[in-house]
Amino acid sequence: MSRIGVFTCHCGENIGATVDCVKVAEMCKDIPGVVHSVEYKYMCSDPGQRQMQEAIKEHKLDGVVVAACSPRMHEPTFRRAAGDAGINPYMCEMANLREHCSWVHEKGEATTQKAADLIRVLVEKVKHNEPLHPIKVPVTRTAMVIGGGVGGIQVALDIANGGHKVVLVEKSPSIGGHMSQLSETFPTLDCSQCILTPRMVEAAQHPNITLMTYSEVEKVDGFIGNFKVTVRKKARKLDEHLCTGCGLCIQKCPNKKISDEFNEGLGTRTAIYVPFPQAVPNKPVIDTLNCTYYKTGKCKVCEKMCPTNAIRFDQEDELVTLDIGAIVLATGFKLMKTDAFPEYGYGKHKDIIDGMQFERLASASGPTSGVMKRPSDGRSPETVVFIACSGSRDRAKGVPYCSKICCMYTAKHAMLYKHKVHSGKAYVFYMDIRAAGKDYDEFVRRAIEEDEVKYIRGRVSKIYEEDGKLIVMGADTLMGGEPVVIKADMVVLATAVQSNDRSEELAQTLHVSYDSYGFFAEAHPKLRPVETNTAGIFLAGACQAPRDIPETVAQASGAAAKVVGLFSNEELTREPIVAVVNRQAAPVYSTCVGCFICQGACPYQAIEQEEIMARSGEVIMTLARINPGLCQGCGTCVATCRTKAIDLQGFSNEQLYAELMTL
Amino acid sequence: MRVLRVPCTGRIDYMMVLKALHKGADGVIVSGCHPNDCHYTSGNYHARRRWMVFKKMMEVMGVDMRRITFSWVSAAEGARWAQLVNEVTDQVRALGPYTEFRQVIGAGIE
Amino acid sequence: MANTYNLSHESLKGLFGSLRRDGRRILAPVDAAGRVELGEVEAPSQVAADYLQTILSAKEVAFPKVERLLSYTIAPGRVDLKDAEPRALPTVLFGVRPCEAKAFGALDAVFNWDYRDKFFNARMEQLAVIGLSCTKADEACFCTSVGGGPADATGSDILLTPIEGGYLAEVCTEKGAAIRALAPDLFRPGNGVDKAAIAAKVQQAFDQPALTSQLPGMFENEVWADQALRCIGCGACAFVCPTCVCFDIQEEADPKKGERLRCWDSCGFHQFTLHASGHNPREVQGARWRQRVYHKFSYYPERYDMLGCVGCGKCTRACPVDMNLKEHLIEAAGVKA
Amino acid sequence: MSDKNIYLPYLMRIAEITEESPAVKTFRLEFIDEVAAQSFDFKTGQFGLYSAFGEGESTFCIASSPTRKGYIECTFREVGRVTAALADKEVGDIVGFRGPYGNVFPLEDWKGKNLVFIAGGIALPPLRSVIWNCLDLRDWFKDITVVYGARSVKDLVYKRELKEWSERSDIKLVTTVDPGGETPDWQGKVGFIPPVVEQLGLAAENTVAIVCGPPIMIKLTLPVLERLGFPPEAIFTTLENRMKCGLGKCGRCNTGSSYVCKDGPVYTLAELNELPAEY
Amino acid sequence: MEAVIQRAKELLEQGEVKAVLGYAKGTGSARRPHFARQAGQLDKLVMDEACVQNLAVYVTKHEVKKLGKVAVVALPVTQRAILQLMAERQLRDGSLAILAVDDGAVKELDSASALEEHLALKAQVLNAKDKASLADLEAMDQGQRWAYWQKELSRCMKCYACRNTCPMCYCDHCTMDCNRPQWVPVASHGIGNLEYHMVRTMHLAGRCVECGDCGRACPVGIPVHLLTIGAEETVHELFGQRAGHKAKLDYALSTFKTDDKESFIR
Repeated sequence: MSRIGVFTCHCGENIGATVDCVKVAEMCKDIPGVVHSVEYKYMCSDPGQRQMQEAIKEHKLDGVVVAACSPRMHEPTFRRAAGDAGINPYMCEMANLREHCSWVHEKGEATTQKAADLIRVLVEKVKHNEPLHPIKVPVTRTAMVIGGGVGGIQVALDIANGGHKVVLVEKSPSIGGHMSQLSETFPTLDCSQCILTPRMVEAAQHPNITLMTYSEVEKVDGFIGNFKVTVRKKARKLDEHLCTGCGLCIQKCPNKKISDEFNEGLGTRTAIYVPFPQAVPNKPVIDTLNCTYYKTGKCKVCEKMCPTNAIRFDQEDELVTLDIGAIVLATGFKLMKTDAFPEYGYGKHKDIIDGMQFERLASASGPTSGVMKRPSDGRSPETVVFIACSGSRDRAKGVPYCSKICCMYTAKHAMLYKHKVHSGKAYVFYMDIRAAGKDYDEFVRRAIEEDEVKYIRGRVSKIYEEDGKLIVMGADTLMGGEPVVIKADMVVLATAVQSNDRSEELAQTLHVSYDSYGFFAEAHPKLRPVETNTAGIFLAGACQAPRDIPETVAQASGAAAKVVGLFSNEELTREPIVAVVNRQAAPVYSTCVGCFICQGACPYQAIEQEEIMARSGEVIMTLARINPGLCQGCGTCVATCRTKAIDLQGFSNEQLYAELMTL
Repeated sequence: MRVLRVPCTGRIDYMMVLKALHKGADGVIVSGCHPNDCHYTSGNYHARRRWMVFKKMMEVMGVDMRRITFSWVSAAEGARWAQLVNEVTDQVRALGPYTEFRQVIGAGIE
Repeated sequence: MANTYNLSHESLKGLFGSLRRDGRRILAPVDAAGRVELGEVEAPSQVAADYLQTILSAKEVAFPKVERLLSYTIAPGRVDLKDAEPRALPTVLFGVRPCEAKAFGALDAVFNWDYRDKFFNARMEQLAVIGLSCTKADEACFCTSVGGGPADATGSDILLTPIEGGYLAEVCTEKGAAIRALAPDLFRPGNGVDKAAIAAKVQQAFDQPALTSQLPGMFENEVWADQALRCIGCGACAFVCPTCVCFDIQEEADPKKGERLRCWDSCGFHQFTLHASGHNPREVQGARWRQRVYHKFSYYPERYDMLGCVGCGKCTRACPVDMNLKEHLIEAAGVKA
Repeated sequence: MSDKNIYLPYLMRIAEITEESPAVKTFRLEFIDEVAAQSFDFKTGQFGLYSAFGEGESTFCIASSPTRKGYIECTFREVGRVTAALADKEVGDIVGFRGPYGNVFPLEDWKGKNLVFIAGGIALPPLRSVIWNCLDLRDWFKDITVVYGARSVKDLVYKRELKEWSERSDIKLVTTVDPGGETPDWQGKVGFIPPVVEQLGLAAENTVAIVCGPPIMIKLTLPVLERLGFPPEAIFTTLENRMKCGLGKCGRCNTGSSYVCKDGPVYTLAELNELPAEY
Repeated sequence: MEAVIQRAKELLEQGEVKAVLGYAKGTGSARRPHFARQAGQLDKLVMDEACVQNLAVYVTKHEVKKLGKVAVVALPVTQRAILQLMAERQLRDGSLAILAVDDGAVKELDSASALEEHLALKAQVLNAKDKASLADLEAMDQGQRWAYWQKELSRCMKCYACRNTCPMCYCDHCTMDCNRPQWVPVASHGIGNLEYHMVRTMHLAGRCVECGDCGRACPVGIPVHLLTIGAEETVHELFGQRAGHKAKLDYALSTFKTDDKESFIR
């Protein structure tokens, strides 16, 4: 291309103040290949753009250099204008006279000369530009949501209501997540089951949503719009279609003494069980680890009792591969266990429990049907001590961050205890009260003022047991650090919120980056909080950082909006600034030697193997090929490749070499 | 000081530094985002390894490495970039033209 | 025999002085960190003591590894071409072995048939060669098999043969006579000396004329591929060879100015005949090795009526994988067509 | 005596650029130096090295006829560093030209004979030069037949001249495209060149055949001509070896002992049969 | 050496391999690579201190691959080179019969994992002469080193013997052959030589098995092996990675650690 137009902008005073734009436009006339060079006060204005478009048409330009501000500002603007004028948008480059010249130098001949030099660099680059076209990638308009908690359910519902198919994958036998274990929720104290169950049912019955409970994601291939996800449907050991959920098997199952995970070990359950009464789907699962049949081969009571003989003892796990367009991670969090605290007895005191166990005690569907009974002897605790920041904000425990939700649910726990045991005394040891949400602080004030919960600002250094009482040794920093000793019947630790088990393993399966605590890494904390750096994979809720329910639901709708946006068009168009491995006619095929050293350099796993076959079907050579859907155009592979077989469109070796040659 | 724009430090090939010196540059600044906040996740990690090996090789071959500056500067650190550029340009001006290298260009041709 | 003289060591020193006074630089084999290579000398003492040959050939003096053919400046709408003048200093090449002295003839044949190469000629004009007969040879030498000999005077302006107390000096050409004219008294009238007795014994290895006539018939023979199996396709043999003349023209430019450089090239490289389309008439190393042998032992005789090889053995000594040319030629000669 | 610098090119100005097909262009070049313009002469079949200053030199034939004075033309496909630079040039730009080099089509020997030109794809340019030369000396020859084929209609070069030749009465033009390359309004034949030549039923008697094209086409067309009775001496072709100097010095272009840049590029089949198959 | 010849004869006769690649006597005291394709040619094989060349350079050549399966007499450097080639997917398991020779003992290996275990037994040690030269280089200051390399590299004529003799330089289209753009000038003038040797060193950093062949191959005796071995030692010091030790690609410059330590990036 050698009919290049140069358009120098004054940018008001930003460039014009120190650079003589008229002289620059004049000097650019004799750059080899430039046939048209003008200047204008505001190139990015409408008249400016129209002037450029007319010049392109009139002088039949095939390359444009706009000498103005930073490409990050107006490259899209000028490329769109150039595209509308009939040349390929990527034949338009910007020379940054503002940040690279006028802003950093005083007025003078040298500054004007430098401006002309910068333009000459970009003119040489444009000569080596190739017309590029946005990359079209087909989109499978089915989303997958991993994690069936409140976040996952919200994402699934929003996408499904957006008219797209959704597959909701949940690891445990029922959706609901941690929220289904809660009694009431702050700050409104409305019952968690009452607000969650309708959503669970809505999700179960939504025509666009397919529930895959008791299933885990095994493998993810492909790229944005074209994922191939392999899900392992763990065997429930019963035929879901025949089972009516009547619950007879659960009643008759003789093996009743299994520690119930749903009730955080406070209650027990049978070998064939449903996690909680409102479980969706309300179909039981056989716990093969503890079921007598699987241990000794005898029993089979459930098989005998089942009216629709739905029990299938020999049922195997099933691997299902699905075509998925976008994935939303909503795998939630886990609470640090009480055994992580040597100072509090390593969890051997039964009456030192964590927040979730208290929720189960307080919950009507809990092991104590909501009556306050302490786990050791079932007596109603007269004095309960709540300790905030147990494990959080504590570098020694490896959790330097604040878990965000404990201040609020500790205040809630104290209120619930006082509502249930009016005569009881509740103490809360805290460092700072983090109650920054809507009506949050008012809620905590209510706990202190109306329910007379005694807030003590200080840490608890030690707890030991003495004749049936838990001796809580703390200090009150507001009273000059005076030691405080409380004889408590029960202690509730507001333990740290951590990333869910095996979250790192899941992140590696999806090629999503994660931080040192196992939380998934968002693409940009402020600007792209619900996306990841891997195109087509989004985030919602506590899997990304400690989150309360309102934020989780808000993020869930955000992520859903991203997915619905992605699915809104037939094809996905992406910037063509991607790397390409060269190809040539036979017998050379490419200068790539197939060493695949570049594969290590690609953070997006965009480099695949392509086998070149002879007509006889025999593989002649295996070459690298870059998937335009996944490549983000960083160019690391280009610089890693020894034989220069890969080139980055928009920043190709020839372009950069040409620029270097004019320095 | 002239600028060569690339999307990421991962894209920077040591050949570009050699070509800059070949074209008569007396000093080169190689810069990009800090490790761990690379927009492309790991571009600068790779660049760092490359620079470590490249720097040692250039030292072994006797190139005056005081003229080549490697530095992490993120898009947000405008002031720090300005300060770095001023510092380096002064330092290179103090070192004067890189005559040792210039003599090689054009040498060996009868 | 052309007029022969005796030249004592002393008078050789005197000759060096007069040559220097005549403004000529003297290049001779010198010891350099364990290697023998051409270097500028002032006096015979600086010349390497007993050496077989230099590693690189003396062709470098007339056909340097990189030389500028032309240069130009580019401005909008115009190109200013500038011819290049070779830097040809008056030079005397001292101590060159007879095989290398003879090699200049082979270079001249290519550079001056039909079109004349001004760069080579300008340097050859300023060059005088004082050859030195070989008193020892090694396994790689085979000058006697290609029409040369350890005391062959072809190509030397003056040929010195070491004798008791000095050298037998044969003045062979006008340039040689011009040198003698600089200091005629240094050259005592010489008595007949049987050079063969003094010169090294180099056994004839193969019948070259028979090989040359046999080559056209064995173009498709497997022997070339077998011999070339261990050849790694580098350019060492071509670049040290005194008679290899193939070159490449490279353009080096930036948007404002540029120049065209001639540099040594080798038929051993795979991209020597590679087409832009990827097609390569000499795809395999066997074809390239065959081209090297045929060019010197079949095409040269056919086109220039002389051999493209002087049997100096430099290629054998320089080859990283010990491709012994003499051995290969013996093997090729032995192949029944 | 200082010799002339044989590597110095003439400076030429691009007078006209014709876009022959997607990646193929034809330049008409005029000598900038008046003296050279007058004194320059060449014969059909000869080639030259064309310089894109800043990138290097590339070898193409002189596609115009020696009978047309004051300019030379060349046709090239954009395939490498130099040709890409040439393809970027505009009318009025300056390029270099070195030549003429190589041997010639022996028109003298062909007097009074029928001529059959067979060209494939981008190989028409060397034949176009000799066809125009023969048409300007039309009475020297009996009838002239041109068979020209390309992969598809848009790959046909010199479309203007093909039309002109088809309208002339003293030349028989047969154009063909590979199967699948035809467009709806294509009148010419459809098929590869060897069968098309076979169906033409050419009389070999007192006829000379000139064949140029990609190696595969030559390999399949020569047997057809031999079957039609063409003796090897009456079949001419040009070789497209890699070249650097064009002056018989750089040692690159040889096929066997024959330097294609000096003893070629025009060879008869008889001569080619003497040479080893190294092209 | 008899053990190796014996084993090679068996492999050849049973048709297990089409050729045996070892060393034979050359001109004078030289040793040369030797392809024995019939049993008759086996007796030329020799094995002594003079046999040092890294024969792995042949295993990636098209002409050698066309021969079919080859048995290679492999010194430690050749073993390391073959393992590195397998890691870079240029050789498949079983395409070679590796006759590993370690101070006299012969062991037959034919898979990358077997080779990896075998190599793990012996530590790779840099020979004293090279270590001393590298130390001398280290001791010089920047000006001296520049002068030293300029003097040495000015004698380079770009015959590419150092590149073509290196087993790790197997690319058909090398960067030196790339002319769009022409990163490294072809001519062997000052800047052309400097940039060529810089690029070659960078291409071998982390991939060089330190056999020293490039230094031996240079007709004009430029110690180019100091550059590549130096770069390899640098990579080992910085990242603890060595070429030719792992069957799976373990190349320092195509991976990273988030906490790579360095002191010069401001």
